[in-house]
Amino acid sequence: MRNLKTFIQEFGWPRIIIFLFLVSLFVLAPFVGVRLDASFSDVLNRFGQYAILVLALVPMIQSGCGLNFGLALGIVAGLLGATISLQLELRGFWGFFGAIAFATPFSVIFGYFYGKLLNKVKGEEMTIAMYVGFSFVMLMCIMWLVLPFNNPTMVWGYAGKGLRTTITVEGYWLKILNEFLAIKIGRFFVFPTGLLLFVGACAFGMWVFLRTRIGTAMTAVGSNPDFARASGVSADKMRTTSVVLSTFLGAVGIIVYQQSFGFIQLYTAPSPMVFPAVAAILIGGASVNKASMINVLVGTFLFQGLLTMTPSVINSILQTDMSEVIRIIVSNGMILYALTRKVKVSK
Amino acid sequence: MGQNGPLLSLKNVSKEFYGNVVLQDVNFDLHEGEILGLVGENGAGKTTLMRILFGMPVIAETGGFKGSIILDGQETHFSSPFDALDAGIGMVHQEFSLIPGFTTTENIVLNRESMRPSVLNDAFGVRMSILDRTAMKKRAENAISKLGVKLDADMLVSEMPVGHKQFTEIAREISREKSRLLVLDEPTAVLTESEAEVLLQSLRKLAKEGVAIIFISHRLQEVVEVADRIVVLRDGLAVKDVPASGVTIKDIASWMVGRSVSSDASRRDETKKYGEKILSVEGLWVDMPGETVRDVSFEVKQGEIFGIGGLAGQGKLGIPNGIMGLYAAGGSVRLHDKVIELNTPAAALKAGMAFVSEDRRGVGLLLDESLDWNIAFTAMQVHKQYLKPVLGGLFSLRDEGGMISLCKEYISLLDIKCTGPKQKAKELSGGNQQKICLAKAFALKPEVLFVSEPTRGIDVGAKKLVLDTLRKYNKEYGTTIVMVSSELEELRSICDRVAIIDEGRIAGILPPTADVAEFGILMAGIKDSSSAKKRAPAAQEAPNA
Amino acid sequence: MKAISFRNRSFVVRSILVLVYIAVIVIMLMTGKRHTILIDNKDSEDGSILAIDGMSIQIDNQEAWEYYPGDRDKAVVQGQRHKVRVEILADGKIVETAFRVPLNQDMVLLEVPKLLAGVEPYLRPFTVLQEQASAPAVDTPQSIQFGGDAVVPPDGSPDAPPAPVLVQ
Amino acid sequence: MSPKKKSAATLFSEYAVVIIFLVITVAAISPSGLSLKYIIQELITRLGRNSFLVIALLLPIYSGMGLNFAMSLGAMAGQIGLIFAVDWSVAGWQGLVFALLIGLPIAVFLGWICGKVMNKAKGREMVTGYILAFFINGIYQFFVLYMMGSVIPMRNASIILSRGYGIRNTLNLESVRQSLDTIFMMKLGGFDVPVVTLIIIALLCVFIVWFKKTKLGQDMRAVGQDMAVAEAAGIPVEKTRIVAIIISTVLACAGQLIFLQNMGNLATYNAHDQTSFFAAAAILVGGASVTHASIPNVFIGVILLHAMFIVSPLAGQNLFGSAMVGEYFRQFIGYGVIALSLVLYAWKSRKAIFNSRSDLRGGAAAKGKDEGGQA
Repeated sequence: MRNLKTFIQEFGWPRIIIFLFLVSLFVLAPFVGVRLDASFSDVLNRFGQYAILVLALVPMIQSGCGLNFGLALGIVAGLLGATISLQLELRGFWGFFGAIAFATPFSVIFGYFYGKLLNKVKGEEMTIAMYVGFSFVMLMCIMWLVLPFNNPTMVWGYAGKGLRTTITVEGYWLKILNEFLAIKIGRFFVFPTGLLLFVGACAFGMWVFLRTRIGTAMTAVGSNPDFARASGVSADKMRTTSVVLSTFLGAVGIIVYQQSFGFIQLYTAPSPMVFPAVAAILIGGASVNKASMINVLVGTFLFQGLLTMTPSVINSILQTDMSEVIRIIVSNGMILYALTRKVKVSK
Repeated sequence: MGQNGPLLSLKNVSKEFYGNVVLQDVNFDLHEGEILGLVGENGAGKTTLMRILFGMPVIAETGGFKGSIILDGQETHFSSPFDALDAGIGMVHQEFSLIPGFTTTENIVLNRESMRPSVLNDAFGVRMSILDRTAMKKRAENAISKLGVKLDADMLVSEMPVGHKQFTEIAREISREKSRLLVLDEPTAVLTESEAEVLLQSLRKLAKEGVAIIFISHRLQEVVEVADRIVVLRDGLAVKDVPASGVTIKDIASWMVGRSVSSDASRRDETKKYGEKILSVEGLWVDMPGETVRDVSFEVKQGEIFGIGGLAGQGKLGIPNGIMGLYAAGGSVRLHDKVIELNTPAAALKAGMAFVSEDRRGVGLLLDESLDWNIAFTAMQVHKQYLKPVLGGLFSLRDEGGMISLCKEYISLLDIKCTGPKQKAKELSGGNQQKICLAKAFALKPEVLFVSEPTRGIDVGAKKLVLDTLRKYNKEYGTTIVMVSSELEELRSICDRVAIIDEGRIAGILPPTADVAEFGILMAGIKDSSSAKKRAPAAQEAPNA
Repeated sequence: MKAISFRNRSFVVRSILVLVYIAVIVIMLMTGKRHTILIDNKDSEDGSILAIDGMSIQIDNQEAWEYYPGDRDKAVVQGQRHKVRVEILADGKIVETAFRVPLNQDMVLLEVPKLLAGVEPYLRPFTVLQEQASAPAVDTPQSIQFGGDAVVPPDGSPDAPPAPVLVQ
Repeated sequence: MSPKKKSAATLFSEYAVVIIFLVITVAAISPSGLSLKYIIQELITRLGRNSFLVIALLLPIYSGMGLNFAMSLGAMAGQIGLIFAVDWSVAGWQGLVFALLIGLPIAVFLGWICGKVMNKAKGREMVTGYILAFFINGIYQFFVLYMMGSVIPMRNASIILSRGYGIRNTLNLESVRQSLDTIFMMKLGGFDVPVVTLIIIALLCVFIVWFKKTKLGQDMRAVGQDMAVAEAAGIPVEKTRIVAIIISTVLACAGQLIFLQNMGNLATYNAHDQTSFFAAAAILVGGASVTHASIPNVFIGVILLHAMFIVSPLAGQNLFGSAMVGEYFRQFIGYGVIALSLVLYAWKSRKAIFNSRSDLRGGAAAKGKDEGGQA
């Protein structure tokens, strides 16, 4: 009984409630005429879409910068990469990896200055990160209108200038990862092997990075900055590296999301992408200064599972579309739960 | 108030924290209008005594105290500082507890402001009443006049010189209705001589008006000047309780530190030879909060154990922290005549210096990580050890195996009681945690090892083991050790030379066998009574043995 | 009288405040409640009372309107007590009466011919059956926080949707 | 900063935000092609519409809780009151008072919850407030979109969604539209000035000034400056902070009603999203910081921010050929000003700590080079 109590203590009540809620949804699904295999394949697909965006939060949490509410910077870098790749009309794998290649310089530059800024303002980092992110997204909105893109599928019909709000990736690198070695079982179930392989590779890459010298130093800066300083590690350099890494992964994450979702969403789209990612990693069990791969994978699966199941199951039970309300309450509730936990610095 | 019985008397008060006794049946009385000077080394139990008197929650949390406190003849039990305040006991701490943005008046009457009921009182409670600023100012001014100092009642505390802040805080304590007993904990620590002089004047004025005062200070000549009676605490015992007249500073100093020199100091072998000069420090200043180092110069020879002692807050802890670059520092530090760049911990570590911090849990350890991590981390970061290159050296991964074997090696070497290399650091006892910090430093194979308060807060058994390990490393591997400690006995038992720091400077360097009173005098920052102005000159390095 | 101790004096004051609070809500409801008065100038069902040929009716101090047989118009009023002033164009006879509209009755029918003929129930509650107002299809409210992937946008509509008007 | 004379640099950094805004707004006036008269008239109406909401931010800043991004809780309470007022078709200014009195207890309750949550997240109140606003928004949406009409009987079917329950996305507030402004709309020098609204705002300012003189006001300032010292002096810190948040939420409730009656329609599910953002941007543009704010900051802020918001879309239209650029530009400036002033504040407070220690540095030897070491 004791370790059950510590397990609950450790895992936290809200996470258990969400987990049981999701399991009950899966159990209820067949009774309410919701195809289990279709929804499961949908959950897997959305898991693949979001996993890398959630993974992008890990470096900054580990290095003690807290939850990266400024992930929008990374997402914008990814959008830049994707639009350039479309402008050059790169197709297939060239298109996808070209987008990542173009996004890399932007994400490193954005991440570097963003990191320097965060080092200057220790304390209230999260609020500042959020508003730097939002204002940068708005600045980019102007850029989308002004930058010289002219691929017809991207620009407005009549004006011939300025990008559309949503650009289809059809014909370029739509579902390039999903289809790669995809396994189809029956009419509904598609196992997006390529996508999950890519996600697995990124997660493994992060796991390995955390084992390297710099990765270890970064974790030390997160759990006890004074200890790291006393061992000759420059806390500011580590934090900046973690921010650059987080921004880069944000860029990769959005590109992976777009190839599976099918649309590049510009203008104010990046801002609302940040909260689901933060909620997911917290549901996975991460705290404000410690996050592991399990937190990312479990959290993303739980959160996305919730988002796919609630509309179909709840709607057919209550005949109303409660999913938007449930999503807001669950994810914000989770973030609130994490923010109000005393940061248990074991003294 | 004229009755002649003592205002306050402590009857065999004693207290122990987790087994080690901090106070042993302390008895003393205090009459109205009497100033009692309370002196004693760090860790002698002064602060704990004041915490008991003031009813701080930490006392109740750690098992309460034995004996009784009698105020005005009846026994009292204060469950919180607010009870003590109501009973008329005021306390002034060393670090100010003032609101920077408030004026002197507002601080003095903080949370006891005089108010006029407002129309909303009935509806929304008493806190809606309007402040009566004129009455507040009047109360503040008469408290200030009671102190006999000139303070501008409307000046913001943030723009006040340090001395005024101290007076504001004292004025706040004595402005309480029936304030009868005032406790001052190291009030002159931050004051200049002139300000201290004015403070002592006002304390005498207060005493004449019937307020009893307990004056805690390590500046012995101030205690002698102002106190009517002096109580000396040593290792929790009230060893002396004498009227102040006719007592000299030298007596107090020797009572303070006068323990019989413990036996194991004598076995120090005299034949120890030292190599040439390895470390030299010139004009070092370090800005470490509470431990400011103003101007320190010393040299340490190869293979020597150099001790640094002195009272808390004088700057001894600042020296190692400054040299290792953890706090902003300046001046010159040379190892083998090679200049070490300050303010970058990496430079000091790479040059071959290691540091076991006094803040074990805060700086010394990664409490949430396993032991092998803790020990190998610094070596990994500084000397790139315990890493195995991957993909032809493109990047390197942690060599888990190497780290575990290193950890096992030190577990046996330092006999660390734990379940294995993978146990979390926070689960170990204080003594074992200290050994992990030592192991972390030894893993760097340093030429010069700085050790700060190695035996603070650990049980006696572990203390002996830690000291023996240091001796063994010094003898077998010839590591030069610079040990900073507030335990004078420890320094004298292990070090070859002991420097005493006072007011951020070296007051003097003595051989361990020097007479205890000499140490006491240096620690108390005694200026030889004739020329009170100049600080004790930095005594030349006394020839050893 | 023993000085009421502070505690129960504030209790008394607080309970008065609560009563005043509720009283104000009721007063606001009474004075602010909006009703619609349908003014009719039709023959009564059994034909006993005929519509008046040409009259001007003024409710409270709103504008007066002329009514001819078969007319029906409405006046929106606030509060319970109202007065109506009828002036018959033919012979200039003026009839003025006051009437009360029940609080929870949103709409009442005032049959002026019955009023003039002095037949009592000239004021009848009138419940309009609310035909389902063709409310726009419910698009799930797009909170700026989760706009992201909740709704799949139509494929690149040519004209740019207006940017979310953040500032009115 | 002990030296009384402030060097140009510190002066600039203190009012950086105000100066930048002034420059941008003045520069944008001419390209926008708007007449000065139109701009001033627009400013007067917006002053009446928004200042009440911005003043609601003052108390939490005094109590050291930073910008109260959770004030949209108060806005939601006000909106619920307004929905009931429209449902019972209580019109005119009585409708507003009715809505306020219905919304008040809800605002007090939500304010209490917000205070409790913020006390658990000391040091990061602002981001917690922001997330709490979204969380309560979820509950508000559940309450208004699902409970009203089904569980809670609604009389007026015209505001209910076609499916029978839940309030429609936009409500026409025709019954209470401009009811406060038009009680006494005075024509002053060619501009119509909503006198009653401005009087109410003036009364609120008097209340704030009076409130700072009360014991509770003094406790709040003490808690804002140094929580530990306030606690040691016996001030109930937690309770004081909760009261500050409750008052702020209640004022936000009333402010939202004034805002909505001026607008004339209610975006049921989105109106409150932006309230805290605009109020925070306004007070920061007025030169306030996270720990220091005064009434002049409020009015300077409202005028400057809204002047920029009026001219920039048209300026964007004329300069870049698309109103969208102007639109995005003003949102960029809105978010940018909050980010910039937070960064400046955090950077200045670190520098202040650094300077206050600098006299300890240098020691007896020559003035050591100022190292960036652990301050």
